[in-house]
Amino acid sequence: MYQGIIVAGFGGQGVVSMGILLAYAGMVDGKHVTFFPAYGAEMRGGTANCSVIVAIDEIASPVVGQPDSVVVMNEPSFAKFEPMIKPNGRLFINTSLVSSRSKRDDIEVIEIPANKIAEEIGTLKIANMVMAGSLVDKTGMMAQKSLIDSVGKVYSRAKPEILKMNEVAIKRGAES
Amino acid sequence: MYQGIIVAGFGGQGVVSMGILLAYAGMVDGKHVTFFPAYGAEMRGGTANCSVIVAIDEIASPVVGQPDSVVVMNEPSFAKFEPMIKPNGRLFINTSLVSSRSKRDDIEVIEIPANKIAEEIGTLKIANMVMAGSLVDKTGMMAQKSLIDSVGKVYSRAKPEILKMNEVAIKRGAES
Amino acid sequence: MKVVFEETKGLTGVPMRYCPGCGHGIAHRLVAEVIEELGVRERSVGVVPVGCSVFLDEYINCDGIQGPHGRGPAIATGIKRSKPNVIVFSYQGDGDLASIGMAETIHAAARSENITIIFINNAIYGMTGGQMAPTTLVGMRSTTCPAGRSIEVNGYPFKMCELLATLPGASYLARTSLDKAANVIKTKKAIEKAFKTQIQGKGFSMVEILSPCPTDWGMTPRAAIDRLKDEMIPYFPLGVYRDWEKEEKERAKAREEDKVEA
Amino acid sequence: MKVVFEETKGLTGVPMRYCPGCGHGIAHRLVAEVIEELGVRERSVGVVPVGCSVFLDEYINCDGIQGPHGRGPAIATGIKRSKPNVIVFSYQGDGDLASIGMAETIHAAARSENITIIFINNAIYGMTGGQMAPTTLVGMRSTTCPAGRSIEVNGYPFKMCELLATLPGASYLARTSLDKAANVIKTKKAIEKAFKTQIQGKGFSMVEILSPCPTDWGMTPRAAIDRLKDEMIPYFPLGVYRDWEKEEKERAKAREEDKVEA
Amino acid sequence: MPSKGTIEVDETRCKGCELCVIACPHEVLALADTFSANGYYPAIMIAPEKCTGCKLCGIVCPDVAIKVWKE
Amino acid sequence: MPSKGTIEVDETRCKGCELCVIACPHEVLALADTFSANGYYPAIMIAPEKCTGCKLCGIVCPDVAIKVWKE
Amino acid sequence: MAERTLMKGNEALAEGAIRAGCRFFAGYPITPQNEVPEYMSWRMPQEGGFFIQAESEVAAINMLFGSAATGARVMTSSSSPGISLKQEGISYCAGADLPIFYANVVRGGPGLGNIAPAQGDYFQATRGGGHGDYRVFVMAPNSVTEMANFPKRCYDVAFKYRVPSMILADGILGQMMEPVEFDFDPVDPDTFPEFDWTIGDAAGRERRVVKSYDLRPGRLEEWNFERQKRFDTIEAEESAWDSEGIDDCELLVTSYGSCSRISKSAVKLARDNGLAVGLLRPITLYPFPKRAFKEAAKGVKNILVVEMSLGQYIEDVQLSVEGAAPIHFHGRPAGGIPTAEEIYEIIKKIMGK
Amino acid sequence: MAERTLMKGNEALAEGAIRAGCRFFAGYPITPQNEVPEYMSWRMPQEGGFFIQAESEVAAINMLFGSAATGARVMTSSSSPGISLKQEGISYCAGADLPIFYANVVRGGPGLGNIAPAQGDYFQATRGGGHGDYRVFVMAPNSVTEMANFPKRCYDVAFKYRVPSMILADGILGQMMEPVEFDFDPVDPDTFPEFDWTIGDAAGRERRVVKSYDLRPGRLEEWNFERQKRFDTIEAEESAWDSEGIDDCELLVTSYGSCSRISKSAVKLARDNGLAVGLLRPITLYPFPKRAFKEAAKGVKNILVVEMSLGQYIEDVQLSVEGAAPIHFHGRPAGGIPTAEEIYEIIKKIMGK
Ligand SMILES: Cc1ncc(C[n+]2csc(CCOP(=O)(O)OP(=O)(O)O)c2C)c(N)n1
Ligand SMILES: Cc1ncc(C[n+]2csc(CCOP(=O)(O)OP(=O)(O)O)c2C)c(N)n1
Ligand code: SF4
Ligand code: SF4
Ligand code: SF4
Ligand code: SF4
Ligand code: SF4
Ligand code: SF4
Ligand SMILES: [Mg+2]
Ligand SMILES: [Mg+2]
Repeated sequence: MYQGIIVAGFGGQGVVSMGILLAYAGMVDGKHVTFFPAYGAEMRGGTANCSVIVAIDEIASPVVGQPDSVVVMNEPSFAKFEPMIKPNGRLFINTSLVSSRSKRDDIEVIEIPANKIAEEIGTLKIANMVMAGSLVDKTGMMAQKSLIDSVGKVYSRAKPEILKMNEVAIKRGAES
Repeated sequence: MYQGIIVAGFGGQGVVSMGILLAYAGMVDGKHVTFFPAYGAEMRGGTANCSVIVAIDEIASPVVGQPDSVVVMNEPSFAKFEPMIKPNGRLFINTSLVSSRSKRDDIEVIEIPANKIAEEIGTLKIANMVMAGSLVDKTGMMAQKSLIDSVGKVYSRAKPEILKMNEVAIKRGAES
Repeated sequence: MKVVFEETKGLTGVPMRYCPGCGHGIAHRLVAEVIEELGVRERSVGVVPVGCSVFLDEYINCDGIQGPHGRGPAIATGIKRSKPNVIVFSYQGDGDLASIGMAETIHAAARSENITIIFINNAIYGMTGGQMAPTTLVGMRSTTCPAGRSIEVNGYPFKMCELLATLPGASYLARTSLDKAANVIKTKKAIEKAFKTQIQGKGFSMVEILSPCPTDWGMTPRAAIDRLKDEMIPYFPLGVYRDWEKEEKERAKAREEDKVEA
Repeated sequence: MKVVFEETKGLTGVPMRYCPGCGHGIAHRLVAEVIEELGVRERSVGVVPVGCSVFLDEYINCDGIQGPHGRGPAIATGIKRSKPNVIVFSYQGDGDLASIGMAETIHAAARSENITIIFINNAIYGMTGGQMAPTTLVGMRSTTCPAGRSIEVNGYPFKMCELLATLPGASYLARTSLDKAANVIKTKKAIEKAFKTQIQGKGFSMVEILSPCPTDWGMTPRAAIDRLKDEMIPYFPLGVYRDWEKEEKERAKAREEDKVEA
Repeated sequence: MPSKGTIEVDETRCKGCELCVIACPHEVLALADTFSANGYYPAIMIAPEKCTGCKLCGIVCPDVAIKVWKE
Repeated sequence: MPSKGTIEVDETRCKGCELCVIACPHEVLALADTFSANGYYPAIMIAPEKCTGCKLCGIVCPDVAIKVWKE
Repeated sequence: MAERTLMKGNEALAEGAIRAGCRFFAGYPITPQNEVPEYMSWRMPQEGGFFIQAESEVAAINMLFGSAATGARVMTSSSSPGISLKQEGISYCAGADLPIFYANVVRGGPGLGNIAPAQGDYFQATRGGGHGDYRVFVMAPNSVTEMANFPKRCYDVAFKYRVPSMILADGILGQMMEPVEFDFDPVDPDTFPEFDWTIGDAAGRERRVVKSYDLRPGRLEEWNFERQKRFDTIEAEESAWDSEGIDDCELLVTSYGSCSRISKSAVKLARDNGLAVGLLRPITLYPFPKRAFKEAAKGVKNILVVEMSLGQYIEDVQLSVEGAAPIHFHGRPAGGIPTAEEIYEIIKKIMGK
Repeated sequence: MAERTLMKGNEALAEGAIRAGCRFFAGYPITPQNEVPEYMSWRMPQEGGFFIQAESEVAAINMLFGSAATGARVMTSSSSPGISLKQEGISYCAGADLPIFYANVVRGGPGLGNIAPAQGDYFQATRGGGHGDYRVFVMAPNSVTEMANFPKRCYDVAFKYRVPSMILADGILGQMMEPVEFDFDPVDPDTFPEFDWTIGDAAGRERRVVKSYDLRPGRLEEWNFERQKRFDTIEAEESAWDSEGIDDCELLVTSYGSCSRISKSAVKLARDNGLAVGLLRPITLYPFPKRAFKEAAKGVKNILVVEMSLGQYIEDVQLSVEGAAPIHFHGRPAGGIPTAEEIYEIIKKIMGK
């Protein structure tokens, strides 16, 4: 099992924290993991993205050139990362904010109205968790439990009710 | 003909200007020349010295490791440079200020009461010219005329009577 | 109805990439308006700092040069001394001007180098993500003084206008703020005066502009404006700190009075 | 008869290699006497500059450290922050302190770094052979301003005490001179006060000492002393520019008066 | 009362910083409650009739997003 | 009148800068007219009887060449 | 197995230095290493150490100079332009035999360049960007765990030989997160022996002077020869490297730092496709593991050097293998990051596949 | 034959730069190059140029950065520690493609070292002491006449390729006097063509920006590749060297700069004593005359490298001759000046005489 993932969206959509959570959860799950944020001046007020690798074997290159999975949280990210996905890879689209649809037939596309689901659960802030739930479920790269258990570790200062909402979001994501 | 010369004395005794004059005169005389001053912090208030080479052939190394001739204008210079002279080389001592005498029998020693002679001519400042006159005469490295002609060029702002005294000093040096 | 306010030709028209509510955008526009209005745009060179405003050259419509962090005044000196007819302004942040570039700033002022400095004091290192600046207020948090700036370790924030005012070479020095429209208007006047100082060959001019950095202050633009008003201005008083013109007049007047008395 | 004046144990006894009539010798002796008399010699570290006084470590009888030109205040900061009990003084020339080291000087003062600076202002670069210093007087000749310092090119000489006095972090600042015995005695008092400032943990102290450099001024020592008196002191007024003790007392008094009034 | 002035906000430039809203002396402006294409809530005129064309909104806008007309 | 003080100049240290000569309020000192071993004209007492042991010469000497005694 | 923590490279570097006894940090912000000073700003006080944001990189290295002279384990870090500014100070540390530790989280150059990961400062790191004859002990980690553990090794070597030491990383290593395992227990600086070269408390001993100069004729030369002997010992004893599949390979690939991770993926790809390819990576860049390279080069037909710069690292390979096999080159400067696939294509081409 | 003037090396350097069109000089005093700024301070105004004593070396190089961007022929000079301080600025000049000229009159290092002549800054000069992938065109004069004439050549190359250029000298060359012959007529900067990259007067043209950065993905890499091509051309076309008796020699001696003068005396001594010894000296250190070395190495039994440093220059010789003959080394660091006699003894030993 080797999953090279890119998560992308607006700053403020929790893209980087989702990446860290995935890496942490992968580690808890006994996998090898790396996380690499895009950083820099060109990020000011623009898009944010990061790369995560979760794998059974030791990870050599931490650079994700051709992602196995891409999570796009907003429109500009779609344009930038959709073409990079490996053949037979997966594209996770937050359809609440992204209206473009992939024309590629060599990838699997998973469409999730993440904002809508998040709103239903109680806060827009957990749209990223909905996506994470779906990603972990579809790729099978780790146990859902590992992901859920990690939330409390990564957001160690979050209140119990928020943690609970995160768990719900992950599960709803997995179901959709 | 190859003459590697070191001139040494107190700061203020005209050691460096004597070196420059010798190099200049050598050039006027059609020789190859180099001049290299000792410089630096350790010179503060202490001794001054410089190396001059005058030669028929092109000069490769400008560094005078073993001088053919050494001119010592004061006591400390004697101690430092007398031992360095090449076998069969020459030591020019300003006996007005240097009381040490060489014990080497493989060099020629020329003793000149330069300060006394200079005083007689009219100013202590030309003691260095007395030594230069002797050096050029004994080594035969250039025509005395080249040396005398150069004085006016190197000290271009000097008054005619001073230049005249320099000429006298050079001649008196050559005679002693 | 007539257009009474629109984008100046002093700007390139490229949308600026600064954060929402960032003062750099306002300051850029003011500089652009002034060089356009004074008719010197085509012979102006902007010395671009390292800082958020490293993008300045994309926005202000004149020649530009981008060099090492903090060395704007030295670069400006090189240009001005080679081409005295060129109008040179060095645009700098507080880290750039008052930390790494302190010596260059002070020496350019002492030489009364005939250049103009636009100094954006936002009390933080914007570009690198919110570290302490030499002008960070005591008690204010940053990523390198997470418990708040302490006098004990970091000392007192610099008041650059006051410091430079002690140098005879500083011809025009003013501190303004971007907290409200009236002060933006005053800022523009100060910038204009600074450029005129240079155009008339009167020597070193600098306008220090108190400016919000909502992002690295961790605030909404609205709250940042309030901090400008409530915390920055009280510590960094606005005003003109040196004015060669006024000083010349005063000297002339003093001479007149001397004459009358005599 | 009793010995009333002899070499202090604060000196090593090694004869100094400075030029005849050079002020460094006097300043060295004063510092040496003070650290000996205050009983801190064994826990003192002298930060040795690049300049003629690069030989300081051979003469003053305490630990020493010699680093890059102009960075004394930064080096002193490193020592003091690692070993607060050590008494650190940075001995610097005008080129060292006010030209290449300007930023370090100003920032150490702003931080109120608890160190002492002995600043020898001889208005020239002594060690390198007489180039213009940031304190070279207008009109004074040097090997890099052979026609005399011009305001146009080189700007105005720095008055470091006045400049630093604007910084709240500067706790004790004084300017003294070595032109005559009375002023040498005052210089020693100022040095003593500066070290006491540090010993009592009161922050940044500096004594600026106007000092002759007969060699690079191209003068006899006697004439150099006259220049100190006639040209240097008028431009660089002697006196105390900051005194934390006085300021504390004044503040206390002001508080008292407030109370009485209330 | 017909307005004495009016403004135009360039939605592609506006970043919803609200500075113009604060600056307007006549409470003409507010932020929209829907995202722009750039992901910001842009400024809009909520009381256009009150606009005097005083330019203050333009003067404080960091993104040169406002154009002002006056009679 | 016997002198109230006296001084000693260390000839190996004195560089003949004359500062002590200038500083002495009683014209006790002058430079010698013969070279020292270091090539300088050292300070000497020319009116030792006038010395008060006031230390001023020592205080201004850059080369710590002077030792002063007083009654 | 020690507990694994997920850490950013820059934070691991900072934490690793603290655990290795670092108690003085002076730095100045610059991307992509800002997490180092930021981490230090809150961690140092917890350990009774001192953190200061200096007014500049020049001031920072000179603060280190002062602090190191008191015997403290000191650190500074920066990225390319900032490291250039420190060169004078580093030369002084070398000249005064002060053991300092610093890190360069390299970005794209020259000049302001960009803030992307790069390896363009190899020459500067290994050949002394500063003046005079000196070297710096240079380690090139390729994982966050190595970022965490190498500071300790740097201090150990720096103090043993009294030379400067550094870590040469880049934006990848600084910014990425990986699980970290520390391979040593935290060191307590209070347990260090007294050194016979530190200044600051002269009571009961001869006074000492820390300096880098000697104007007496010939003395500085002797001192340089003595220092050179220390470097000779370092070259003989302190080099380190890592290899994979070099015993039976036809093509030897070599890279250092983050780039070696990418090369490793490429080599795996090649092996998976039946090509006899091996990987050799230097862990210390100075001293360069010359012998290891000479050995490895013996059996191979070709060597491929991959670096994120335009022909710097390759010189050390050339100097080591001395023409034993043809050397091919693939360099990506100023933030260009090669991919494993791209390297694999080059491997195939060289091997005629 | 042009008239010969007796000049100090530093003065010849300054005069040579002025005659080559230099009209902007910013510097800061440091021994042993003080005569350069001192000379400039009175000569520049005579030529309508500008001299400024900057507040520091850092300020000086940045003043050059500004002035060079206007198209002026600019110069700075310093000695070792001062050159280290300029490394960031030099990297920026390289990054912004600005043609600057500077001189390093090297002294003993590392650190403050001493002020004696030395060659310890070879790595820094030839390998870019600053950050990023760039090189500097480096010339190594060995006489006062070359000090006078090389600035012109430096400007020509710098402007042709828009790269930094420098002269690597030392205290011997800076301080010695020799008769000087200029091999070119003074250049009038007013006759230079207009450049299409300078800033300062935008009327009637598109505005321009001089900068060294590009944050757009991939662009900086492209720019670096383009610059590298210029360096490739420089390597192919601009190297220069000098030789004596290399056609029939058994032992090849090689040195650069002042040291090559001393080696020349040693080689003469050897020839006079019937030994087949030749001398090869690089005149450009970057580009290094690799081909000349490769050629020369072919016939010889041994090579002797003599440098006034501890093994820096030797690396370029090694990289050039690629093991063609055994290389012997004689290095004197930090102000140690070898004598011709001392080198001759080594020659004899190597040749078994
Ligand atoms: C030599 C050097 N040091 C550090 C940096 C990193 N750096 C870039 S911008 C900056 C400071 C930005 O703060 P400021 O000058 O206040 O400008 P702002 O972004 O706040 O407008 C720093 C430290 C650099 N590029 N070069
Ligand atoms: C980086 C660097 N730049 C320049 C020098 C050369 N240098 C040595 S001392 C000095 C200045 C001396 O003047 P000052 O500081 O006034 O001390 P003084 O000799 O007058 O006491 C200079 C420029 C140096 N050693 N290092
Ligand atoms: S970080 Fe601050 S200074 Fe920089 S663009 Fe954003 S708001 Fe402006
Ligand atoms: S040059 Fe000047 S400062 Fe230096 S030792 Fe001589 S007199 Fe003193
Ligand atoms: S022009 Fe004046 S009144 Fe109209 S919207 Fe702008 S600020 Fe308000
Ligand atoms: S000030 Fe400008 S950017 Fe801000 S909300 Fe108003 S129009 Fe938009
Ligand atoms: S002690 Fe006083 S009186 Fe005696 S010589 Fe010295 S200065 Fe003159
Ligand atoms: S002051 Fe000292 S050095 Fe000068 S003449 Fe007097 S004794 Fe000699
Ligand atoms: Mg700022
Ligand atoms: Mg001085």
